[in-house]
Amino acid sequence: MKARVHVYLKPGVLDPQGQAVSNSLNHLGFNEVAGVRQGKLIEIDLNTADAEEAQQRVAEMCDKLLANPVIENYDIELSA
Amino acid sequence: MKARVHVYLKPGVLDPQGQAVSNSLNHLGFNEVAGVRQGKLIEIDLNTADAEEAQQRVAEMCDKLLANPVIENYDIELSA
Amino acid sequence: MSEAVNPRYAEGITEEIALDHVTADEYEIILKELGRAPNLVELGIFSVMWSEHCSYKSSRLHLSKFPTKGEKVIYGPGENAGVIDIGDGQAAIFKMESHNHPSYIEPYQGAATGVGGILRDVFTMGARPVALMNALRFGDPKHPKTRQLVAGVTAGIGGYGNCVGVPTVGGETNFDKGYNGNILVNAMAVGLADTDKIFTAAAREPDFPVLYVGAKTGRDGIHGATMASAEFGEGSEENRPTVQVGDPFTEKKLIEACLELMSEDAISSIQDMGAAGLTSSSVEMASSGGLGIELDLDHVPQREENMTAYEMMLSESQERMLIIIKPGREHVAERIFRKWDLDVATIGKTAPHGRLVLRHKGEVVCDLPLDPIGENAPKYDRPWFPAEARGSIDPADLHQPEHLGEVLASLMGSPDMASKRWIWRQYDRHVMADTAASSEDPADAAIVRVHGTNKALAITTDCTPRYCFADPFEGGKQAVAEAWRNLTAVGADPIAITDCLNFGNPERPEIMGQFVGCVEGMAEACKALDFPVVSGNVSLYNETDGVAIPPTPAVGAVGLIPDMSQRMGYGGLKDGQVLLLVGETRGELGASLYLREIEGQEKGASPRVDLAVEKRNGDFVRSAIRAGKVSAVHDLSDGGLACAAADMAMAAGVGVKLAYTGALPVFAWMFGEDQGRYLIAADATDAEALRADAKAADVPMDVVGLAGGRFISINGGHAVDLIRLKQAHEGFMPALMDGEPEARVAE
Amino acid sequence: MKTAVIVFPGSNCDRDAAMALEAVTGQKPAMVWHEETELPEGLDFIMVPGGFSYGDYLRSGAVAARSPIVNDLKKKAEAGVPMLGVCNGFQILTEAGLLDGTLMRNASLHFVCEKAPLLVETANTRFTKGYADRKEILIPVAHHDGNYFADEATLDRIEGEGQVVFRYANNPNGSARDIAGVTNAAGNVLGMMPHPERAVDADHGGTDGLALFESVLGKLS
Ligand SMILES: Nc1ncnc2c1ncn2[C@@H]1O[C@H](COP(=O)(O)OP(=O)(O)O)[C@@H](O)[C@H]1O
Ligand SMILES: [Mg+2]
Repeated sequence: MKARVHVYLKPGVLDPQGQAVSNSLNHLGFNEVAGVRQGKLIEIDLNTADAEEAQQRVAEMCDKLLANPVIENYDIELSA
Repeated sequence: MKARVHVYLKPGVLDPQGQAVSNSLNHLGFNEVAGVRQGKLIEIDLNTADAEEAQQRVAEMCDKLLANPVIENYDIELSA
Repeated sequence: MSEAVNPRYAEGITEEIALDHVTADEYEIILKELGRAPNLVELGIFSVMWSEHCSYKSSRLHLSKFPTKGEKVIYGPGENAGVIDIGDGQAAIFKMESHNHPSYIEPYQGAATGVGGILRDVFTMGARPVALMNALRFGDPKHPKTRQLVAGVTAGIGGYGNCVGVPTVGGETNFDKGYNGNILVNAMAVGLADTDKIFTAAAREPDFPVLYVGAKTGRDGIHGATMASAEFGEGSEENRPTVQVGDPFTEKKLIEACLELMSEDAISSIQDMGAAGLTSSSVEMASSGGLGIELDLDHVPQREENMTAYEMMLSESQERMLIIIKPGREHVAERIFRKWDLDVATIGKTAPHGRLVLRHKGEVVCDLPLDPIGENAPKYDRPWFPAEARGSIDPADLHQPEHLGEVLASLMGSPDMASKRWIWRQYDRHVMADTAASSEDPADAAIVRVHGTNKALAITTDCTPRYCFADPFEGGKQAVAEAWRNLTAVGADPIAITDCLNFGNPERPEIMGQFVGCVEGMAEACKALDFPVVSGNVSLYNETDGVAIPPTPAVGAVGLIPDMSQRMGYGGLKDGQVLLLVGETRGELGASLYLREIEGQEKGASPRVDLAVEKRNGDFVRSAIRAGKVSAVHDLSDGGLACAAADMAMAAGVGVKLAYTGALPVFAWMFGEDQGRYLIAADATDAEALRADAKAADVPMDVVGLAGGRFISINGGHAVDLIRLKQAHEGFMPALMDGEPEARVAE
Repeated sequence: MKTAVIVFPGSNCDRDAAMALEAVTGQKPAMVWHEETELPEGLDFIMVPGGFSYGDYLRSGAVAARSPIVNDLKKKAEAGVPMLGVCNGFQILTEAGLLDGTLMRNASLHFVCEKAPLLVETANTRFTKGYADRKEILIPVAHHDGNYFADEATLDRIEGEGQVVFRYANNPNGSARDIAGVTNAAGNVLGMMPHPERAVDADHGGTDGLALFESVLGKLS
C-alpha cells in the first residue's frame, strides 16, 4: 500500500514560509492569491495489505516522528 | 476557492530527506516502511470563483514559482 | 470603567481567574493601589509585569550586590543590553538571555526564538550584531530525550543565527542528569555601535507618536493557558499556539530597517517587544521616562481575526519593536519599513499623565497608573539558607589509576570535555568576514575583529555547575574568574560581563541559598577583577517534580584585544619548546571532572579561587603575550593540567612529555583543578627570561613538559598516542547523535 | 574596474562580497537593490552574494530568482559580463536558469560550516587562471542546501565541456560527482557553494580565495 501524509501547521501558528510564498505570488501578478500555508507531503511505501492496520500504523508514525504535535496536525490518505 | 498543490520530486531524483525519514521509521520499528519520499504541500486561498480559471492560474503559479522543473512535478486539487 | 463601590472582583472576573494571574497577596496590593478591582485586561497586565521574568521579584534584592560601574561602562543593567567603551568612539553592546522552558517544549523553535530575542536586545540600542554565543546544558546523554533536545536546539540556534547572518562564534555545552527535565539554553549576542549613536528605551517627551514596526501580532505564547476559553476571543482557544515560531528572515529585515532608521534623525526612543510583548515594552518605555502612554489597539497590525485587547497585550509574537518617533518624522519610518516589506503603524502617543491607557473598538479597556505596575512591583526577600560546606578531598584516599594515559583519554572523551564539533559545525561562524577565532580554533575565547580596524573583541561564556553545586559562593567566583582567565589567555583586556542566572524554585530556601551564594561569589570576583556586570537575566523555577537543576550562573564576558597581531591561542606549540605552568598546584580534586568521570563520585569541596592570585597570574600572562615571548597559552579548567596539555598537543599535532617530581600523587598533579593557572609554550631559549619575569612578578612558574613526538607521556611512561586522544575527543558527540532516528522530520 | 553586488532581502554576505571586491580592485562595488530593473552600465564583474534571500523559503534562491533585477542580470549574462554566484548566489543562478542543475538539502540534512579543501579542476577559465600552479585550495563552506544535483546526461555534458571548475576533496554535502562549482557553457557565469570572499584575508579564513578574484578582475601579478 501507499500512504500519503499531509503535515500542516495548526491554525494560528505563524507560517513565515507560506507568507513569503504568498507575497511572492502577489508580486508575480497573481493578485487573486489571498494567503498561502505551506506544509509537508510525505509519501510512504508500505509492505502492508491491510488498510485498517496501515491507517493505524501510519498514525503512529505521525505521532512518533512525522509531525510535531506542538505545532502541527496531519491527515492520512491510503491507496493500493 | 482553495487550491491544494502537491509538489513532489521526480522519480530518479535523490531525496535525502525522504531517505532519512525512511531510515528513522525503520529504526523506530516500523519495518513495513519500504520507502519514503518527501515533498511539499502548498495550500492557497484564492479570490476566484471559477474553477477552470483557478486550475489554469494555479498551474501557472507552479510553473513560474512553486515547482522547480529540473527536479519536481506537481498536482493540483481544487475545492470550494 | 465600572464605577461600582469597590467590589472585590470586576465584572466577569472570579477569584479563580484572579488567582490564575497573581497571588492572593498580590491581588490585595492591586486592589489597594487602584482603589477598585482590575478588569481582565488589567489583570493580565499585572500578571505579566509582576511575573518573575519581568519584575525580578525574587532576585532584585540580591542583584543589587553586583558592581555595575566602571571606567569603561557606558550603560549598565537597566537598559536592553550593557554598553562598554572600546575606544575610538565605539562601543560594544551585549547581553545574555535564557530560553530554557520553551526549548524543552519545542527545542527548534524555542532555541531559535531565544536567538532572535537576544539579537533584538542588542540592535534595539543601535548596535549592529556581530557575534552570537550559546551556553547549553542538557541531561544525561543516556536519557531518552537528550538526543532529540540536542538535535533540535542545535538546529534551532543555527537555523536562526545562520539566516540572520550573524556568526555564532562559540559557546559551551554540558551534560548532567540534573538537567534531564530542564535543559538550559542561554544565548548571548554582541554588537557594535558608535558611542554617539546609542539608543535607549525611556520615553522623553509627551505627545510623541508611538510606532509599531515589524511582524504582525498573533496569538502566540499567550500566558494563562489554564484559563477558561471564555476569556479569550470567540473560538480562539485552538488558535492559540503555546510556542512562538521565529522568522529569522523578518528579523534580518528588521535589523536592516532599524539600523537604517537609526541613521536618520527620527527616533526618540526604541524598545524591542520581548516577553509580554506590547505590555512590557510600552510600560517600560513610559515609566522609565516618567511619562504615560496611550495606545489604540485597533491600529495594531494583526495576523489573526477577532483578537481581543487581552490577547494583543499579552501576545509574544516575535520580531516586533516599539518606537517613539520625533513628531513629523513618521514618514521616514514608513518609507524605510515599507521598503523592507515590514508592517509599520502609529498606534498611540506618549502622555504626561503617568498612566497606561488602552483603547479598543472605541472603549477604554485599561487605565492603570504605571508606578505600581513597574517601579513598585513586589520585591521579595525570600528566606534562604546556605549550602552545607563539603570537606576537601585527599588524593591519598583515592584509588591510584594504573595507566595515566588511558585516564587522560577517557577524560578527553567524556561528555563535558569532548569536542562539540557536531554542534558548532552547524553554525555559520564566518559570515561578516571578521571572525579571527571561533569554536573550531584553538583559543580560549572567540575573537571577532572590530570591523575596519585592527582591534578585536574577545568573547567567552563560562560556568562550572559542579562547583556551584558543591559551593555556590566559590562556584560563583569561579565562573567569573574562568571567564576573565579565558579572555586573558587570548591576550585580551577583560572589560565586563553579562550573566544568565539559572536556578530552581526560589521559594525553597536551599535553592534561594544557592542563588544568593552564587550572586555574592560572582560579585566578589567582579569587584576584585574590576570586571563589572553590565547586563544579565534570571531564570528561576528550573525544576521538575521537586528536582532542581544544578545552580548554573552562566557568565558571558567581553574583552578587547588592542592589536590583532598580538592575539594568542593555544595551537602554537612547536617541537622542542617547553611547556611552563603558571600558578600553584595543590592537586584539588573536589568536585572535579576526574572524580566524576573516573571515580564516579560527585563530592568534595570545589576548588578555591584566590582572586588576588588570579589577577596577579593573569596580568603576568597577558604581559608575557604582549611582550611576544610565548607562542601558545591555554587556561587550565576541567581536567586540569593534563587535559590542557592534551588540547595544546592535539591542536599543534605535536606530543608532550610531562615531568613531575613533587610530593603530590602524580594523578592529582595531572588532573587537579586548582584555579588561577595557565600553560604557556615558549622556546627553551626564552624560558629563563620568562622565569625571571615571573619571579619578579611573584608568580609561581615551572617547566612541566617538553614538546616533541606524537605521544603524551608522564615521567617517561603512561604514553598515549595523539591519534587515540583525538579519536576519544572527537568520538563522543557523533556516537551520541549519529546513526539513530532524528527527533522529527527536519524542516 | 566597475563591479556590482546584488542585494536581496535576506542577503547576508553582501558586505563580505563588497569587502573582497574592494580589497582586490581598490574601488567600492555598486550595491544594487533587487527591486531595481537595471544594473549600472559598463560593469566588469557582478557578484550575487550568499545569504538567505527570502529566508530560503519554498526553495533556496527560488523567490530571489524572480526579482525584477534578475531580468537584467540575464541580459548581462548573455552579453558575456563575468558574474559569480556564491552559495545562495549559486542557488539563485540555478533557479534563474543561468546555470545547470540545482542545489538540494545536504545529504546529512544538517547545515555545514567548515573550511573545505577544493580541487581546482581546471585553471583554464577566466576565474581560475590564477590557480595554475595549485591543485588544492582551502575555502570555507557554510550552507544547508549545497547538494548539487543534475541528471546524468547533464552531468556528463558539463564535465565534457569543462564546466566543472571546483570539486570537493572531501564532499561535505552529497553533491553529485563532488561538484562544488560550475560555469555556464559560455564560461562567463560561475556558481559555487564555497565562499571565496571569506578567504581573502590572512586574519580571517586564509587567502586561498584571492586568486579567483584576481583572475576574473584581471589583477594577477
Ligand atoms: N554550544 C556550543 N556552541 C558553539 N561552540 C561551542 C559550544 N560548545 C562548545 N563549543 C566550543 O568548543 C570549544 C571548547 O569548549 P569548552 O570546553 O567549553 O572550552 P573552555 O573549557 O576552554 O572554556 C570552544 O571553542 C567552544 O566555543
Ligand atoms: Mg578555557
